[in-house]
Amino acid sequence: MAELAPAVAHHFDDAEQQHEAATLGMWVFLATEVMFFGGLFTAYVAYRALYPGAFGHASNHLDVRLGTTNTAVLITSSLTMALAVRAAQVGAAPARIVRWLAATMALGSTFLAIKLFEYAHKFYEGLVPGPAFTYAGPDARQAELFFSLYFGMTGLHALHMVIGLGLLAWLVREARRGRFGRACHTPVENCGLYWHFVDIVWIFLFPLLYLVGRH
Amino acid sequence: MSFPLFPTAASTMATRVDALLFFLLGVTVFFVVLIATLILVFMVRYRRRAPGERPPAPRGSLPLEVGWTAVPLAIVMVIFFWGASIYASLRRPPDDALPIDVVGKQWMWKVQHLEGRREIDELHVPVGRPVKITMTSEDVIHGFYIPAFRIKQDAVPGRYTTTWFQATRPGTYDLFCSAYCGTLHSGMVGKVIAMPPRDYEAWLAGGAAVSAAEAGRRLFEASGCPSCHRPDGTGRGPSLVGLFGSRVALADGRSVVADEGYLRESILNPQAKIVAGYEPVMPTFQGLFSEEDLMQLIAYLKSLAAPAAAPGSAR
Amino acid sequence: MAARAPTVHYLNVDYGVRSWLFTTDHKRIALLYLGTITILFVIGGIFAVLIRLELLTPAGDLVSADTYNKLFTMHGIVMLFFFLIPSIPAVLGNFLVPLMIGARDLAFPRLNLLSWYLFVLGAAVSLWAMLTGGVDTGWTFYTPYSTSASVTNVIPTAVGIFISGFSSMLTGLNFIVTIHKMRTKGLTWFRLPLFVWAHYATSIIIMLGTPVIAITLLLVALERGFHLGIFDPALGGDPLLFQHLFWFYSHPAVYIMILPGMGVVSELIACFARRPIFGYGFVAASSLMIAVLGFFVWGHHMFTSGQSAYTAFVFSFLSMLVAIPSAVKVFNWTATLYRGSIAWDSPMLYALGFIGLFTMGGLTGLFLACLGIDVHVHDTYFIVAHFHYIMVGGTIMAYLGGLHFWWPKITGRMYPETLAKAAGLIVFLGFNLTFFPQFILGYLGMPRRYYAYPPEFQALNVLSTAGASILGVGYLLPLCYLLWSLRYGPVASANPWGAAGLEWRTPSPPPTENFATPPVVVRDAYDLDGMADAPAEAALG
Amino acid sequence: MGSEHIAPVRLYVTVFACLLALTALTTAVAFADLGRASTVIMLAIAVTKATLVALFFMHLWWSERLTRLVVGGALAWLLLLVGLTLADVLTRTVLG
Repeated sequence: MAELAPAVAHHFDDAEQQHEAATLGMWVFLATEVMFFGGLFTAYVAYRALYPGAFGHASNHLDVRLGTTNTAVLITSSLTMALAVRAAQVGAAPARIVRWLAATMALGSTFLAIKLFEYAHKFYEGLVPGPAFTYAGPDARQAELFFSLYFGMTGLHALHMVIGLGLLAWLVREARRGRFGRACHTPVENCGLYWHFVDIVWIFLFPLLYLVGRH
Repeated sequence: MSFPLFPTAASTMATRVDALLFFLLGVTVFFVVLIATLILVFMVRYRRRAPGERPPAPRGSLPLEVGWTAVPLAIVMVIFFWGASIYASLRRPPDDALPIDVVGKQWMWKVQHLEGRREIDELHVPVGRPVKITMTSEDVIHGFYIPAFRIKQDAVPGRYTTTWFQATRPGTYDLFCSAYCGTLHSGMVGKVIAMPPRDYEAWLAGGAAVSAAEAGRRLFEASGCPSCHRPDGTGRGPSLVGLFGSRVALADGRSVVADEGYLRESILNPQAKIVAGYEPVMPTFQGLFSEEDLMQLIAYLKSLAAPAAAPGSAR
Repeated sequence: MAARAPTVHYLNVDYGVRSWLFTTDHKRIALLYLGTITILFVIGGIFAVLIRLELLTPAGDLVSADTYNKLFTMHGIVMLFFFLIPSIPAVLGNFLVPLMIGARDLAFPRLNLLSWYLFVLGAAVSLWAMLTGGVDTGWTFYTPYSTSASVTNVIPTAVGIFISGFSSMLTGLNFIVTIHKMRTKGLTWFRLPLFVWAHYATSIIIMLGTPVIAITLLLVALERGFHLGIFDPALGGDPLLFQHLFWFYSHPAVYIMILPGMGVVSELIACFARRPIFGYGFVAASSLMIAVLGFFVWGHHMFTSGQSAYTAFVFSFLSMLVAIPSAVKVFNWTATLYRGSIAWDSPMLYALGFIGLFTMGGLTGLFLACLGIDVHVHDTYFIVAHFHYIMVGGTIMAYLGGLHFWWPKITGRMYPETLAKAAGLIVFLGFNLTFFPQFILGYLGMPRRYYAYPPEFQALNVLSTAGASILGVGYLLPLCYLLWSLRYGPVASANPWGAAGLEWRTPSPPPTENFATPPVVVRDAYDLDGMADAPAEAALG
Repeated sequence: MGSEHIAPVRLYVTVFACLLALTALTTAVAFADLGRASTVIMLAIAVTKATLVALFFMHLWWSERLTRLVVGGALAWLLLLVGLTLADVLTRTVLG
């Protein structure tokens, strides 16, 4: 999201201005992301208000253990990401930056693997909306609405994770070349902001999708 | 060829809407003329006479700014309250309104009169009596629009919407579909025939069809509903006598007013709102009843209202 | 200005297709946008011509009903998403915002170029969808028609708009960061030209609104393609939810289109009345007020849709409020003219035409915000007339005015002034003849998107079509003489209009770096005394 | 540069521990029979967790006012979108 010239680009006065511009740009971009997910959250809130019972029943078909595990995995990846950013800020050796970035990537991949497993399971259970939807419980139609939202929201979230992994892979390559240090760490910071944002989205998705009507 | 510039006004609402229109036209003409005149006068009066001319910089004026904020604000508030009062009456049909059901479908309007007559792309109504239209759609969104009555309401699939009018003049008026609905959207037009009440009664009687409630009762029995919904309340489902318009306590502690939308939902999606004290055992009837069937069923359920219930007790 | 030495500027610094396709210069990207949206305007215009020809007679006789439905859909999509939304921001804003704030470029030049590529890609996908079968949902994509009933290319069209949404967001993001972080020394917020204020407000709307339309169209595509039934009434889904999400963006989008136009008009009036805009602070603040309030009024598109009555009252009330900042602008512009020194140059004629037509458009907007009247005129030609007064009478007038005004800066050439005045007059007359009759048609009750109509509406439709042919000539004229001027127009000086503003303090056309030395601002916007400090030609050094 | 803050590792680890604890808590709340309150509690926990991530992992605690304005603006607009839409959905059957 940032302009990634290591030196000060020709149109900036100094590195300070360049860094501030890149940071502001990233935050403004994240604001658009809030609204992007906002459309789905609006749909969710409206339908949950209309069909609380159906949402409760449908939610029970999700696997809480996997959901909780994934939450923990993602939170841990946020920690490693924060440490990667810190390593770049303090001018640590490239190997250390790379180590934290790689850990973040490993955790992110774990999250996606678990998610994929969940999706496959839903597919076997016939909980994918569409002609193959075979939901046995009451309010099957409203449950289909719930699963449409489930796949829409987690799918969009997973897509963001994939993009995040791509960004991390690129960061690793640049870090190996020793590009990041005390003087240049804006790209690591901005990718970090993105990664944490994706984490925050999941922090809301988890209770809204997995924990409705559990008791 | 006729060349009208103003639509016929043939309902009680039309005169109210037109009055507001003339007020708004007055406001518009006043401001457009004011601004245009000022611009033209200034353009000529203060045209540049010498290339090096340097007019004094404006100093700004707080009173002026406040003034031309406050005056428009006052005007738009008048417009808001005036418009809102019309809309409030439009959204609240009189209790004694004659109910007529309308179903929109690509690309026709199907009308069901309570007494039984059904028509397509024609709507016969009595003059001088409020008529309440309850509508829905079988496919996409349609717009029920009678320009001469100045009313419009979208018919939305999956739910009921209502509007009402009281025709003031006998005649034949356009009925349009105003919400774009596909290929023959502009062919989804019909006629509203407003007739003196006596002619309307005669027309109604000419149909010789069974009433909507009676058709609904036959459906009700043919679908096996009475086996659970017994009138004395001893069945597995609640009694439906006197249900319409009453307040129903639900199993989850909420309560709802049993209006058309509630009845429709409870037939199609019985699990959504379970009546307190009953088990969620009713199967869904989605896909088994057409929108017209549903409206007949509801007409029947309405006819079961306890005779003592005062009209309008729903509110 | 005799024997001007061939100076190096952004146009002649480099030649060849590559130097354009890989440029990161905001001025060149602005020209890339200019070329692209001009082509798209012509395409959208051809659709409009066919629509007006079909409506010449009550019967549907020129094209089939399906074709007509595709025509008005594609006219709307092309004109809104691919012409009006990028028009002023991506062309004039791109070119001028850095110049006006004394910056060397936008904050993220490569994202700026990416934005143009995304725009071209989005437009190409949508046009491809139109050429291979078209789309007939109306530009509003209302569900469930768009998700289940339509058999046309809904998904690729939606994807095209989705992509172009990212282009729009990148431009908005660039403006916000640039205006915050890249202003030159001495250029405080309240010295900014109103054009910059307008673009700042516009960018806020873009950033907060566009993502919502993006996700909404994505959901429509997913519902169509993968049965993800978010809006499907058969599942208990709510078609009105789509309308809420759609209008949350698409109402503010009207302000994305008109606010930059207001910014242009402020510049034109200040220059040609030769005095700062009356009530500068109020005009600047009104832009932000419009941007914020514009988000609170979307429900006025849904008064007859089955929305709850209470919400309708709230939305109507809030819609009334958004009229106030617009009124404030009109009054302040008019007050600026008082005791000014008014030159009747062609850009000024466009600007004054804008005020008149925008006033009409704005006031008729009150009819639609007003609950009682809207029920009758909603979805009729009244609404068609209203938004064309805002978007064609407003935005396009301002766009043309701005294009004429900054043409010498952009190209270094003057255009034929007499022809430009004539074109302005023809556009104004043609426009009114086209769209004024539609107000009457609307109140008579003619629904929009009708391909055949009852015969009593014909006379007004004939008038409208006649006006459209005049309007068409009015638009073709500038296309011809502006192109002509590129080669034959007299060479323009750095500041041909005697305007204030940093963009006039650098040569025409500007060098790639915009300014030889970063300018320092010591005076308020539109203060002509500031121009004496640094004569433009001195920058040639 | 020096415009950004370098937080101690211990802070990050503390925040991380809090996030894990809150995750466990929210799951526990979900399985306890608290009626309607459970939704409110779970949302409150989610908001707390998101705030922790934003403030410390994303350095919002140390960032300039403009950044906070951007975040606040985005959240306000999200509430606007959800709020006014919900206002319609919930009041449709009230009148007429």
